[in-house]
Amino acid sequence: MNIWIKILYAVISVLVVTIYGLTLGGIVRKIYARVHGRYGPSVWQPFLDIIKTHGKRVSISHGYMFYLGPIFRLAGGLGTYLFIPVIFGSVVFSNFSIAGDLLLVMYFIFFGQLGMALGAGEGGHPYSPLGIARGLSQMTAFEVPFSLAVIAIAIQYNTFNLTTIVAAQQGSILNWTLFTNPLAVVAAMISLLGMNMHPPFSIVLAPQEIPIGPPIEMNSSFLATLQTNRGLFTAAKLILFMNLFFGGATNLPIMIIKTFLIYMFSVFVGASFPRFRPEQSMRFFLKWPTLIGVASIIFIAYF
Amino acid sequence: MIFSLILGFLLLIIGLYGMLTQKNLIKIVIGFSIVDTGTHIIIVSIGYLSGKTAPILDSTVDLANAAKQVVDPIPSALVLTAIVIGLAVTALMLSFVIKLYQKNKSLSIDDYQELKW
Amino acid sequence: MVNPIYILTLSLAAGFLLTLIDKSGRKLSLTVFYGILSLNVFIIGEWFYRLTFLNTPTVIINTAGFSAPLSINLQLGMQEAFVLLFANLTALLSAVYLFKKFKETHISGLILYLIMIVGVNGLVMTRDLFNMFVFSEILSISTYALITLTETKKSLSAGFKYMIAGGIASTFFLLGVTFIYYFTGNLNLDFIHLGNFSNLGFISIFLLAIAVFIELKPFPANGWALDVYEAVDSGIVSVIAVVNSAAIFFVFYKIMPILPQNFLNVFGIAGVITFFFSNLMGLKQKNAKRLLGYSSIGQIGLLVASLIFTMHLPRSLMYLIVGGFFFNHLIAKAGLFWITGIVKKENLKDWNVLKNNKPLLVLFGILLFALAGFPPFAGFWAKWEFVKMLVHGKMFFVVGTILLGSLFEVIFLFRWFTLSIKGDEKTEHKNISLELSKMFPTTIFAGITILISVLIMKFFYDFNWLHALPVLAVLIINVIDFLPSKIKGILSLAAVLTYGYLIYPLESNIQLFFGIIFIIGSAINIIGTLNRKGKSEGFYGLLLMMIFSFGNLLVAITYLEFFLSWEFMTISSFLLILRGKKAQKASMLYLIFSTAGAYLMMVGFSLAPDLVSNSVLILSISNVSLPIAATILLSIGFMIKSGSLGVHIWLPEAHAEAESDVSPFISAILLKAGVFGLLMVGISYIKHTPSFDIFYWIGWIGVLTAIVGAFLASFQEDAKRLLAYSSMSQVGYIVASIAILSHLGWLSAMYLSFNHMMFKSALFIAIAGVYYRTHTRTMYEMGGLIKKMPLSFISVLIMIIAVSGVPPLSGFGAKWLIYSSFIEKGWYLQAGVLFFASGVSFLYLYRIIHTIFLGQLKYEHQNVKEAPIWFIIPQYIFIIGIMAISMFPNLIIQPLNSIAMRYFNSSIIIDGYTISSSLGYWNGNLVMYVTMGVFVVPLIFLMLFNGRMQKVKQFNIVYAAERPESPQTTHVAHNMYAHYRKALGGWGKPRIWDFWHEVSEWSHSLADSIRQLYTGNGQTYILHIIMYVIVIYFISGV
Amino acid sequence: MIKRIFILLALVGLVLMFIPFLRDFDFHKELSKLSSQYVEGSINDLNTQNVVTSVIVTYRGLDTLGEVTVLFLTTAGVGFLLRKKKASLKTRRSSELLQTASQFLFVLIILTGIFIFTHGHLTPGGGFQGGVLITTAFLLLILADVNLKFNYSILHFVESFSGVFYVMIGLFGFLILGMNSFLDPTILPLGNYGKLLSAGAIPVIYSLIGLKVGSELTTIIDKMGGE
Repeated sequence: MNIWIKILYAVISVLVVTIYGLTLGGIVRKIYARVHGRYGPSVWQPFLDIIKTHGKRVSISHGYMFYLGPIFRLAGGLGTYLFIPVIFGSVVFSNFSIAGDLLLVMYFIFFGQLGMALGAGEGGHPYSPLGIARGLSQMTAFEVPFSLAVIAIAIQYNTFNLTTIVAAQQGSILNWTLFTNPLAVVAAMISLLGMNMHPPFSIVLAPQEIPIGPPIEMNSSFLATLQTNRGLFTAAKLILFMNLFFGGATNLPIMIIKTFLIYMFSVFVGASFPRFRPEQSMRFFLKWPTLIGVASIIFIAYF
Repeated sequence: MIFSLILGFLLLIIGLYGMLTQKNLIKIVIGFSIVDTGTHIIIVSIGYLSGKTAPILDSTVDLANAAKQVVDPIPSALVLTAIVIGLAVTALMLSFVIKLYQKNKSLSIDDYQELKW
Repeated sequence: MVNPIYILTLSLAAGFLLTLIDKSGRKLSLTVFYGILSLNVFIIGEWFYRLTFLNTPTVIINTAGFSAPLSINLQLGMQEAFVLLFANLTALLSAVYLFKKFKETHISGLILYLIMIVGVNGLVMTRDLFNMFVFSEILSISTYALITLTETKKSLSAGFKYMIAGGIASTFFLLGVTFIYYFTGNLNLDFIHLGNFSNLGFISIFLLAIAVFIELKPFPANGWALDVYEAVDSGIVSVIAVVNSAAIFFVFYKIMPILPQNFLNVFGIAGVITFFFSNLMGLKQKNAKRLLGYSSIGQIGLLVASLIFTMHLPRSLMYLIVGGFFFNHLIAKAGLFWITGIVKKENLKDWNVLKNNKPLLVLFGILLFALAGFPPFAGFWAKWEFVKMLVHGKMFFVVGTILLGSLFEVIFLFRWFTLSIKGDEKTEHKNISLELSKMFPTTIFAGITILISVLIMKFFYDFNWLHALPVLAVLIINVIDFLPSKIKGILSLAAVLTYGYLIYPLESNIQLFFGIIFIIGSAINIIGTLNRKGKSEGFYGLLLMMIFSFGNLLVAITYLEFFLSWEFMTISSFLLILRGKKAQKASMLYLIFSTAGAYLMMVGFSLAPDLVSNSVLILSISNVSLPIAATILLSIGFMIKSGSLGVHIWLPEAHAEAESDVSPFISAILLKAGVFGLLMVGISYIKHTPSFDIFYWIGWIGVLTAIVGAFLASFQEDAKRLLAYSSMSQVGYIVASIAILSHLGWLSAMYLSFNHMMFKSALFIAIAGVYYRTHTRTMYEMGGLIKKMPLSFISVLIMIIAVSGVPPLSGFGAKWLIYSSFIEKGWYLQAGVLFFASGVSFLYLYRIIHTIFLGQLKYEHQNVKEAPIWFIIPQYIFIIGIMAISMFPNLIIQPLNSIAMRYFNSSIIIDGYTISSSLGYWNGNLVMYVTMGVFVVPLIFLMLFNGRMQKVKQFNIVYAAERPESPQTTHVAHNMYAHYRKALGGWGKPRIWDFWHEVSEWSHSLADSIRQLYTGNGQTYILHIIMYVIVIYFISGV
Repeated sequence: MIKRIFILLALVGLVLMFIPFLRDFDFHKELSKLSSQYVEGSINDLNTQNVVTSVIVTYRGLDTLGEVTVLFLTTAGVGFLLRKKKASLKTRRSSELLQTASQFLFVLIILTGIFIFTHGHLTPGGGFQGGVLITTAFLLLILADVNLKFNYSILHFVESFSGVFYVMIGLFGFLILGMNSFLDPTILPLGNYGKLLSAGAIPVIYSLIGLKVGSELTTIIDKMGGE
């Protein structure tokens, strides 16, 4: 295939998913507001926010790493998304998944986080490293059940190839990992709560202690970049989960429904629970979800 | 002569007992002397052959058959050396005692144990 | 050819006449004195030469015109000549050492000394038991008297105790001799036969043997000897410890043929016990001379044991072992005692006067290394062969005891050494005066030690000259040490490259790969050392020694060659670490663990079957099936060097406290030696699958090392310590991947090794640059340095991305390979732990870059500059390397694939840039392009549409509308992951450290309680002797 | 107390160790082969009436040389230890009677001593015994007058030269009769059995030993006496 066509497809894919992701973000804010008994912002608020922040007249930078931080972040989101085959069988949405397998996606997630952390670090505000330290710590913790689940899947399907994994789940709803390997799915879904940083795992951006956390020094276009990424990156993660555990999607509407439902799970939990302290959060992940993950591996490998 | 052998061992033990229990340096040296003496007696007594004469082959001994008539000359020769050496060691020990006393005005072995561990 | 009887008579006659000669002036008597001593050496030297090299038969000299057994006869054979030569030489040099004393003291001193040597010579040569008694008394009495050469309360009381102990021993001897005569009718050793002994005969022999044995100072009946060693003048004590001991040891050797085997066994074990306990007690010793005393006693114990246990060996081997120990002990101990007399400090802590005294320090070092049995000195070879022999004889208990004892000895000797170099800075001392008469003998002995080492290497083992290269490097660099360090650095760089060129043809495949890590890696790191100012005396010699030893590991053919290079590597790295400012403790830890590891390896190699082929060890090992015990021991040895969990505690200390341009060598390269070794064990292992899957457990250890290392790194405040733990963690990955024993596993292990070499070198050099500018390693004291040191920042940035495994850099390749290999192998839980570890690694990676380079710049660092160019160059070379293999992974994957294919079937397919395993695929090239694309697009966008951006000053931040009061309070850096520590709860405690601390405390207090035996009371010592005799008597079961 | 128990234990242990000697010891009825050879040799080869002397001076001559050396060493050692100048003691002068008697006895004892060491090969006694006797003579003098000063040069001279001559006689044997003949007394004619001038160099050696022992012991006693 011509490389330019491939790039064109990738651009289309990115645009679609970014819009979807941002809309999703708007809906979630609405839901949270309603749960809190507020009216809440418009569903299109994220788009408005991006345009507004980007249009800010004053823009300050603390140095070149600060400048690059948001770019790292967005590149991380873009890359993660681009290495995932989004829709099974679709050429447009297969992205650059030929570059690598599940492991590549898992590690590319860190690309943006690390870059952002560095950029925020140069901002010099104490809240940034505070939030980052918490975020990194929590990340190490929720990665454990998630990676155990991924290992369980790798054992189950004997591959790290995402397309193969999705392919294996086609046919019947009972072929979904959700039903063939429920323990792994439980472990992974719990770690998704941490990944999405909704309560009770919202320690990184905890509004009472470290208002808005790492991005605190980010402004104007930098903030806009981050906001764009938030939509894209959230969607990318949801798609990854969908592919791994919920049979993937064969067309766009199914993808939207499935990812929406997956997201609703973490929104539902987030709206119902108060926030953990950092060490509580870490202990939580290292206890039950981890045990469930181990159980899933033992179950799938030896029974 | 079993008695002299017993005596020798007895002296040996007595001497050792003295060396182990007496605090006075000079008495320890005396103990050592007794041990020495005991040893010498043991040496001499093993050379004894009952009913035989000293190994000095003068007119009283039949030269042609001398080896049958005398006691063993070797232990006697050895003991002489042993005695002299014992004497030498004792003399040196006593000089040490003198020197120690001159330096520290004490003859108790308990006062000479700053070197340890 | 001078008749050996002259050795006795000339000295004797001179002794008799000296009183008269002295009347015409001390000068004359001194001339006679030294003349006779030299003449003795000459006569014996000639005999030694004839007997050894011209194969002159052993001479037997009868006396009084009668032959033995009627008269007393003397015998001078090769063994006698050997012992006598060194005894006389030591005596002569000791006399030279005592020159000042002899010039002033009473003439009797000279006489006593001269006749003491008569005693030694007679004792060694005579074959008559009673005559031995006489000569031993001559020896003893003169020694007793000479003890008072320095007349102090201590020396007098020590002398008195010595006399009493000696008196008791000679009483037993005399009784033994008497009864032996009675039961055998003979006094001549050659005419006493065991055959027709009655029970009483055995008791007599026992009395004789135990008397000699007591003179050899067995534990615990040796308090008197220790007191003597401590109290007596250094010159005399060296004679007592060396010459006397040698003579009495030889007496033991002479009577051995008439001793029954069960006695010998008991004595052998008693020797081993003596060795063990003396060295254990030495741990607590603070007094230099007493310390040497403990060591001396221990060595004699070892000597006896080695003599008894090697009796059945072929002569040449036995000579190497016993002679090696004997010689080593004799020379080194004499030299060290002399040095104690030059330094004149009792407490070890005061020995830091040596710091400013290079010649003396060098001598001290040589002798100490010799004494501790490090290569290339005689003791090393002896120990190697001895252990081998004991292992073959399945005497594992003895081996264990001896090696543990040796370890203790290394600990206390080198504690002394490190204190001398790095002791407390505060105490000021006057410089030591180096009298020629004292320096001369010491230098001669150090020289002889080296000479003998060379002879053994050349004639006994016939080593390739390459194996002497590490030592030669030190010597050569020492010669040109006056040059500025830059020149020496460039020369060293050239030397390393030349060396690499030289061994290149000897290498193939797997060696070539490690050769690149060892040699090329080192060469690049040498650039970092070019920043040194001044002369850096000794530095480059040690550095070259270490690098050459790395290389020699690769081309070693036999186990011994490998082990030799391994030990050279240990020595040189130990000394390099010791150069660090506060490295005393760190280097000790390193040495202790390395030595323990080396001993395990020694036993491991002894257990290994002989090599069949003559090719390089790493290749020929595949034909050899290592027994399971050998596999375990060798693996532990190698894992100690690679800092695996449980035995890692040396690692952070050594890395942190070494000089900052040395740390990259230690971390990036030295650890790989352990990896190389483990791989070697693995190669043998895969060819033969034993029932017990040891590598399964090694895999777990590796995995746990990775996670614990990562956590520990995250909790550090010290940048170098952080990097050190990071290395531990990374090497944990490598060890675990080796343990997988699969194609993919080894591929990942080698791939990560190569990567780790590059990124850890660069990181350590970067930190070296930062330290050079800021003079601190504590990270929270820095911050915001990105503005001052952008080049270093970029380098650290790239390297931490590489370490973390985030695509697109090469670190991801390692992660991909490792996880694939683990899943493929079926090690699922281990893979889970590694995932966790790799997550945790983000904590420390972020920490090091953030707390140093980001956040708030400190006021005191407002004016720091970019790191010196010499630090920047190697970093950017490594960056180029990392970038190259990130972009084109095939560059490295392909060769590694073919290496791993030697041992396993390939499990990957390389198709263009895509590498596929049975589980997944990865196209490094495409990932790189995509990443660049997604990175560059937003960048361009931002650059185009964010033109109005303005830069702000340091404190211009959203800070509750205030200006922060100081960078310190605004920089979140100290104890950054406190919450994590809290979350870990009890798991976060340093249990392993506590464990080793307890071990150390426990052995020290054990040592302390055992040495309470030595009450200092002469009577107690007699009691010890008598009890000892009785106990041995009943154990021997006469 | 514990120490006492240990001492007792040690001694009991020693007794247990020696008991077999007392219990099972059976005395020889005959001379050992070696001794018989000595007895024969003493008659035939050395012409020495006193077998012990021939053993001491000839067969085990090296021992004896060593023994002399030990004594010499002790002299040197004691001299070395007590090398500081000794203080003169203030004593009452001993009585006229004591002095006269001691001087009278001195000569007598010396003569006896000389007799004993010159006849060592014939009668019991010899160099050591004679030497000791000579010493007692000097001891007598010292006891009679504590502050007595000897002529040390003579003492040293005698001591040194008797030793050197002893060694030289040994070496003569070695030089004249071959390398196995160190201390061989047959360098001098063996003479007639049982006569004073017999047994080759044995009486000479024994006399030298006597002189040496005498002078050495005297020195030792003198050194120690002053302390």
